[in-house]
Amino acid sequence: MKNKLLESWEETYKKGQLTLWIFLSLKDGKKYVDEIKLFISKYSKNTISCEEQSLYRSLRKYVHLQIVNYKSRKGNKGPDRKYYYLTESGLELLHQFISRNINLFEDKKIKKLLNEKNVN
Amino acid sequence: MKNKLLESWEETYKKGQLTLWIFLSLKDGKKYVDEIKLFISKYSKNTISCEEQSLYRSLRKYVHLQIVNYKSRKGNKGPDRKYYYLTESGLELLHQFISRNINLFEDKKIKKLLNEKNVN
Amino acid sequence: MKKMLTKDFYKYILTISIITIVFRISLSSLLIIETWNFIFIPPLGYFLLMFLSGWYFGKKDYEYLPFNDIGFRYNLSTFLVFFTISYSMFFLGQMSKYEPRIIIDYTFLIWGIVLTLHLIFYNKVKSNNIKGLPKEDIFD
Amino acid sequence: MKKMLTKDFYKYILTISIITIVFRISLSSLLIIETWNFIFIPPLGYFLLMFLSGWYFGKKDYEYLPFNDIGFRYNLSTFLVFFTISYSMFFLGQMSKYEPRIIIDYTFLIWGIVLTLHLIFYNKVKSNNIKGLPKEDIFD
Repeated sequence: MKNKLLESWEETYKKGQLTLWIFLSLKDGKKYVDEIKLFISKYSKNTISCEEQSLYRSLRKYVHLQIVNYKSRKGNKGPDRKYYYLTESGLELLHQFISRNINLFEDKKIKKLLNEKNVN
Repeated sequence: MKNKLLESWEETYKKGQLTLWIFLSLKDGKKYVDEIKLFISKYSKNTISCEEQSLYRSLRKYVHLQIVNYKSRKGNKGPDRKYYYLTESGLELLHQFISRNINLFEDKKIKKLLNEKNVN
Repeated sequence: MKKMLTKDFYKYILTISIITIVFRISLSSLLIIETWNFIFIPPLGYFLLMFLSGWYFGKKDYEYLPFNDIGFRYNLSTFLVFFTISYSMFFLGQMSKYEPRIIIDYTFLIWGIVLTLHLIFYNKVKSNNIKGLPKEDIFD
Repeated sequence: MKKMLTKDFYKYILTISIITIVFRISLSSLLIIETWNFIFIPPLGYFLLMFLSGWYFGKKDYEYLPFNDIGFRYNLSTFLVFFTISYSMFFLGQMSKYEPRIIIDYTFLIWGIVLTLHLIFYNKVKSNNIKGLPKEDIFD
């Protein structure tokens, strides 16, 4: 049951995380879809895996909202690749989000709670 | 539009965060519902606010799953209060979750991306 | 399944037991005195009250803990209550001559088939549950 | 609204324009030669094809981007296509004597009321959208 619970928790948690990871991968530099996938699975240590389908879906939404944009460039072989990047407002959104939500974990007390094996 | 986007993102993100904050507040020590609420709004700097109703609902689920338990104690005045705490398996679940999902942000590259104002 | 026997669920069973007894007695009484004009009242009232009980307690129960049994508990318990009371009344000779055993037997058969199908579907969704709660709902 | 004019939406408009023209012409032709036995075919076929078009393109469109307009775009465009073609055919004298103007006018009136109600509901859900996308769906 323990693993099923962890799975279930991570499933819910990941829903809110995918956007963050996509944005971080794009902040790291222009990327096409496969590179974004690779970045996410590498740096999330495979806790967040995303299907190509849902990645495309998310990117289309961000492009529509003008927080992400892309340039078409020739791939090594085959058809043109879309290289995605964060727009000005996308970058600003990301920074706002990070400062409001991620930096919370930098708080001393929270850090202690996160890292100590047993306080209870 | 920018604030509406941030709002919308945080709305989705928070869904996966509430559990973590409840667990952290309980790891900090036995608490009753009002204290949990206070802990969360204080340490999340009001980014995560939870209605009492949904907090009770979540706690009932965790108690049912035996990852959280409670002891009834007399309150200052009025009826008994339920003091919630993490069970053994709840604590283990929390640690597994933290080591898989939160410590990712300790990665050097990710930290840099999170903190630098502009890399793009 | 045992974990799903909540307080509201027991209240439901108690409520429908009373409703069912009242229904059976009032129906048989009307049939015995052959009052055909008001014969529609017991079944109509029974249907409405049963529906409202299920709705009321089911909703309260779900708000307490979102068990995902697609209502199988409720179907099964209603089935058991209905036929325990109906067969008891029959064998105690409390029914009218217009209520032969065959009607109860056929109802039992058809409802039994529906219940079996319900059980099959319940077993399918069950695999997605942890202690009766649906996976994607637990940490939401 | 302008942002919602997607490729699939234009394909839908093109498709229903063709279907509507074929429907009007085939119906009028059958009425002119008074072939009553097959008169049910154009409206039935029209209904089915229109339904399938809306379903097919609407689904594709939603998969592309989940615009939340509760189908108002589709209702409005169908309304415009249908009456542009119907009134054009009428004023060009292409219709049978069994299709007087009053029928089209009444259809226009009733559909117009439905469309207005649809617009009211659309305006209500719109406030929850960002650039046409529903808030709770964007980062999901």
